[in-house]
Amino acid sequence: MMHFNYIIAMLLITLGLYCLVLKRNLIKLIIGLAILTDGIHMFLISLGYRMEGIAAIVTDEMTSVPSNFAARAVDPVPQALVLTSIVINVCILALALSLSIYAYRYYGTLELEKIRRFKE
Amino acid sequence: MIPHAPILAIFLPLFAAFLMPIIGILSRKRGVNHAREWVAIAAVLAELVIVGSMLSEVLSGQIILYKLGNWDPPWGIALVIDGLGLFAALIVSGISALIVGYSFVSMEKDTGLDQYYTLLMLMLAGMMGVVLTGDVFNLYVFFEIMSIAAYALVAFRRNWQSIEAGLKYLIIGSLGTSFIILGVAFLYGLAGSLNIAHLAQNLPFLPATTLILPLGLFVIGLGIKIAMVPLHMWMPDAYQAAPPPVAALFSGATATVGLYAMLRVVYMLFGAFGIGAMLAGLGLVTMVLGALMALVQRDLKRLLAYSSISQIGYVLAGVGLGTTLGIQGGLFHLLNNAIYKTMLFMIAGTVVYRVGTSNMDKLGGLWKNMPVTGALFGVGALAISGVPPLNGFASKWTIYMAGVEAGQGGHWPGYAITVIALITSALTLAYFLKAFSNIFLGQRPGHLADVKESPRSMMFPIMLLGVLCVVFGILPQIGIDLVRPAQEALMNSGGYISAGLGGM
Amino acid sequence: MIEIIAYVLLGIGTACAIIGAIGILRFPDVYNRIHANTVVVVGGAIFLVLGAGILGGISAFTVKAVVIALFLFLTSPVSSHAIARAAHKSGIKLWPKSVADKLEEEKR
Amino acid sequence: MAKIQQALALAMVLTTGALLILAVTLTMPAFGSFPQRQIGESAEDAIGQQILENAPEQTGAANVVTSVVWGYRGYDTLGEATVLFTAVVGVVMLFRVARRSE
Amino acid sequence: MAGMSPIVRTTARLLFPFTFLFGAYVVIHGHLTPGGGFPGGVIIAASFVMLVLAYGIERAQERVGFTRAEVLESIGGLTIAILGLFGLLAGVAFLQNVFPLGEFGRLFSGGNLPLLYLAVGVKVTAGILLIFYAMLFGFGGEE
Amino acid sequence: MMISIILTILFGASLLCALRAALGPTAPDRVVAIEALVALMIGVLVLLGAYYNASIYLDVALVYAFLAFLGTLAIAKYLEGQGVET
Amino acid sequence: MSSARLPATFLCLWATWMILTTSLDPQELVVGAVVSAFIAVVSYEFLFHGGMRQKLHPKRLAYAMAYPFAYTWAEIKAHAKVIYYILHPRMPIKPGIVRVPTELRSDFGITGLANAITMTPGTLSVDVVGEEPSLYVHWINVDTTEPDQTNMKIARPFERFLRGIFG
Repeated sequence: MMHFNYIIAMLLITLGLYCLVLKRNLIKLIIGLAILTDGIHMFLISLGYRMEGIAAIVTDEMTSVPSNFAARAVDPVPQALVLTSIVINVCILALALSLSIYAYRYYGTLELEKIRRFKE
Repeated sequence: MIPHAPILAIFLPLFAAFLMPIIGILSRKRGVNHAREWVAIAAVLAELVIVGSMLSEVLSGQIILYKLGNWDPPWGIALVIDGLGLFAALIVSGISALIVGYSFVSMEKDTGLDQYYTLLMLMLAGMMGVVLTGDVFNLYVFFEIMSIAAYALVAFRRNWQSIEAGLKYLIIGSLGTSFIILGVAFLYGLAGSLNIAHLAQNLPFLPATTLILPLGLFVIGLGIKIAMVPLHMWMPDAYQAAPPPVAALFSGATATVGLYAMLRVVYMLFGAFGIGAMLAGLGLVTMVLGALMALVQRDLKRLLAYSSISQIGYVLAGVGLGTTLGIQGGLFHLLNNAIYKTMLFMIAGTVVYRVGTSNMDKLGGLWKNMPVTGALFGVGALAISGVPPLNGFASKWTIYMAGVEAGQGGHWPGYAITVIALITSALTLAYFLKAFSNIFLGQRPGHLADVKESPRSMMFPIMLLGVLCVVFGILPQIGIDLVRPAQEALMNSGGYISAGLGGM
Repeated sequence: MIEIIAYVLLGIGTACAIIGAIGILRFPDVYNRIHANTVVVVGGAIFLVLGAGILGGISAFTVKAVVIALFLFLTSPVSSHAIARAAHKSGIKLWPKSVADKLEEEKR
Repeated sequence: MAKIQQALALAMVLTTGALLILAVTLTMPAFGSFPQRQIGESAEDAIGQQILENAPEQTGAANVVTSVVWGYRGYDTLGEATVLFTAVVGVVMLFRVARRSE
Repeated sequence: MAGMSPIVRTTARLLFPFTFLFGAYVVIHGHLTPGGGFPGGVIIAASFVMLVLAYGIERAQERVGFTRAEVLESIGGLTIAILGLFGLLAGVAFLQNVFPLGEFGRLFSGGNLPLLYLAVGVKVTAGILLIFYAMLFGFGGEE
Repeated sequence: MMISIILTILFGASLLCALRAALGPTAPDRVVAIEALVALMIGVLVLLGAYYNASIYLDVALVYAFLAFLGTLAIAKYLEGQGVET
Repeated sequence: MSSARLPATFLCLWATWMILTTSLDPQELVVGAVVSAFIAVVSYEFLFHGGMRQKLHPKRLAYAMAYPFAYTWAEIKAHAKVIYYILHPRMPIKPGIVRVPTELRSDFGITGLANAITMTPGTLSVDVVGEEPSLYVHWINVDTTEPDQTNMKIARPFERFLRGIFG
């Protein structure tokens, strides 16, 4: 049970991969991508958890005892990484959705079978 | 060295990119023509100067460490520039300079040039960032900048081909970058650090089995980016659909950057695991399959794309051998590949610019119209097939020798590499002869009678590259001298670690 | 004293939340489910927020909790209305046992 | 044919998932053991722990995540902003003709 | 673009200044509370999106048009870059903090962090709006 | 103690909502269920804030509420069948 | 009196800022003032329509004070009713959409009424029809479909106050 979070994250990643490999609809593909990266983010952020940890923000009631804060707070580095990664993911999704709007305009469908190149 | 050169090399194109939309809007308002082109050219030339200024220090064996925000390395991000990084940076900045010059005329018929140059600058910034950084996550971020710019540039022309190719590239490519960040996450979980030098110092203490998965993730992710064979599906479409200068940039610079990242990660971080054999095997498969696929193509750009895949196989095979000679040969081939592949794509671009198609069935007899272009194409084709007085021969010969050397050292697969590489060379010659005869010789269709020679400003970068081909072919020692610091840097991970951690 | 009030509010909120959730599950069509949703939001969430807000005494925390409650109070009916209108416009029929549909009749 | 391909793909996905889960359960440090990593350094030397202890004095920000985002790893975040810029330019590029009609 | 029912319109009108303010609050307090430039920028952009949804695109474009958003985005990026350059100008490393740190826990603390977040906020607002506008025009079709 | 009991009950309620979101025959059904889920989650966030005595959780709840509202509006607009046209 | 709208918006926003920051630190106040001024300039025509003077009429304030109590009472009754329907095993509901005419005319008035109707469980405003405004309300237990009667049963508790407040 010690790895519960990690396992869930990996299941999410697998689900995303499943969507990405087996689904034949453009939007579903993009959703799969989103799920995949969400799993990665969850994995990354749970790497920095500390038992009984608190958020890594010094609030008013804690400024008097900063040493206590450092001993209780969770790892801030993965959180920063996840922030960056989320933005990157959003950007990719925006671009992907714009491209699929175009694809829809050309083909009138989002099914990959109808779009020639994806058949290969 | 110019002070702060490492960060300026990344910052300059970034600044130019941020400035570009404003320049576009202003010049439209004022009616100034070509303002963005000149800004882009200025930025790229300054970039070249900055990168060149670091050359002397690195050639003398130093490793430059630049601490961003002045945080000490394992905490903050540091730029670490060793021979390998600078080698890749030189290729990237040189190719980009030529590409920007080439785009001046080649893209003039298109709309949306503001965005085009912005994306070009961003892509350059991303590539420089990947090449110079000393931090795994930072590598990922700049890889993303490069990739997103690439996705957008592939779809630049917005016909159905490029939209589809862009989508395909986007989905497969972002799957690849997802693998990379998953690998980064695993590394962080295992070693608690993101600095490449720090990681390289700590990872050998871990049991080897725990590192197999991160290594696999990195190899798959970066393999998608450099189009290793089981993962190459996106590449021909993307290269075919992209505007010609962009395709040239991809084949020259982006592939180099991907290979750089591969070498950096695999050799620096996981160097202890004898991963070379796997790389060499993948390289062989890539090489042969790429060449075979190229044989049956009817489209010049597609043919060039498959040939790109095949050339990357050479580099992987050479580097995978792991000996001094092999790495030298591989890196030299990387340089040569950047030179002649960019050149060939540029020539394909001029043909498309003048004729309007790159389908080889509809071309023919262009030798009478564009003899200079034809001659240059001949030079490039011969160079890529490894015909003696040209640069392709020099690097391929080094790889063959490395294979033979490894074979004599008791590793029989060394001979196999040599033999297969030789066969692939023959295949390469075959399909380039076919392409040459299809395009420049034979019957000329009637509507091609009044095709003119390529414009001079497009011709200039091609000629420059052609001259480089000949120079490196006749005097291979220059190339080897250029490559040696990179090879030494790659094999000397101890120096990298101590320099990357600030001389600890 | 204030703790007791807080716990009473929390209790009401929890009860409303679970009952509303049951309602969302049980009711037969969209429009009726929105009624249950209102129970969840107004009776459940707002009471929970207010109760939690005064759990540790009146402080800055309470003020912010009141802001959240106010925000929920303002936006929740609007989104309910928007969804109901959209459902009706997109042609989702009422439960067959419904008594009247004046909107449909007068549209004709 | 398509059936076989699909089954193959499914098997690939499942294998990958199983591998990932196996690797995670076997090699990762247990969930919630933050300052401790696999490598033999002491827990106090972990980068996250060091940042937690020093960030408030060094950057002056109460939110330690912020001091990581713009302080220690500010360059990353510059890259992130650039990524957003890239995506926006890409999207604007895609819809450029539609824009011209405005 | 057609709007929605009067109820939605009125509520959107009422909420818009407050959500804008809340976004600004999130941006400015990025170094004290969770949030920061990106979430705050997204909230501000979302308040504009709310206007677009309720009223149609014209009402939002009166405030921030396409070109203005483009310029704002560039300005945001340039501000970050120039703030990074301050470090170089002061003779130290890129992106290094050269401003006084201020009193811990108050608003003016953290040196250049709030300024950077402000720039990111402007940039993200403009960027998300641009993406949204571009996609809307994309749905409208090309003429 | 009380808080953990309340959280358990809320968890049950959110499971019911999730069930409806999964079952829901039409799109508005799902939207409604998810709206209720969001409201419950806001309650949970505020409760957690009270538990940790940290008012920073409330900002998160507010952002969440706003974005959920916006999402509902967008879906409603889409469902009205007019699409998003300029 | 449209010139008063800008300062009024500014004050509203500044008060909100103070509530959000929950501190009276002068730095916060100054930055809050700047930000609220900026937002007020951007968006003042959204918040208030019409003049300010009659908005503060004492009669309206009195109605505004009394409204929450009446509202809460209606809310409690409605909750009890809907909870009864939910928990009843056979669910004795008679849902339907009825038309509810209203005498309110202003935007805010109609919005307030519709929101109040929606917020009381058991009734849900589905649509609003323009001139001579009337709401279409989904009612969980339809007693009558006559417009006068429905107005009596659904809208009357709120309408009186809202007319007092918004006119």
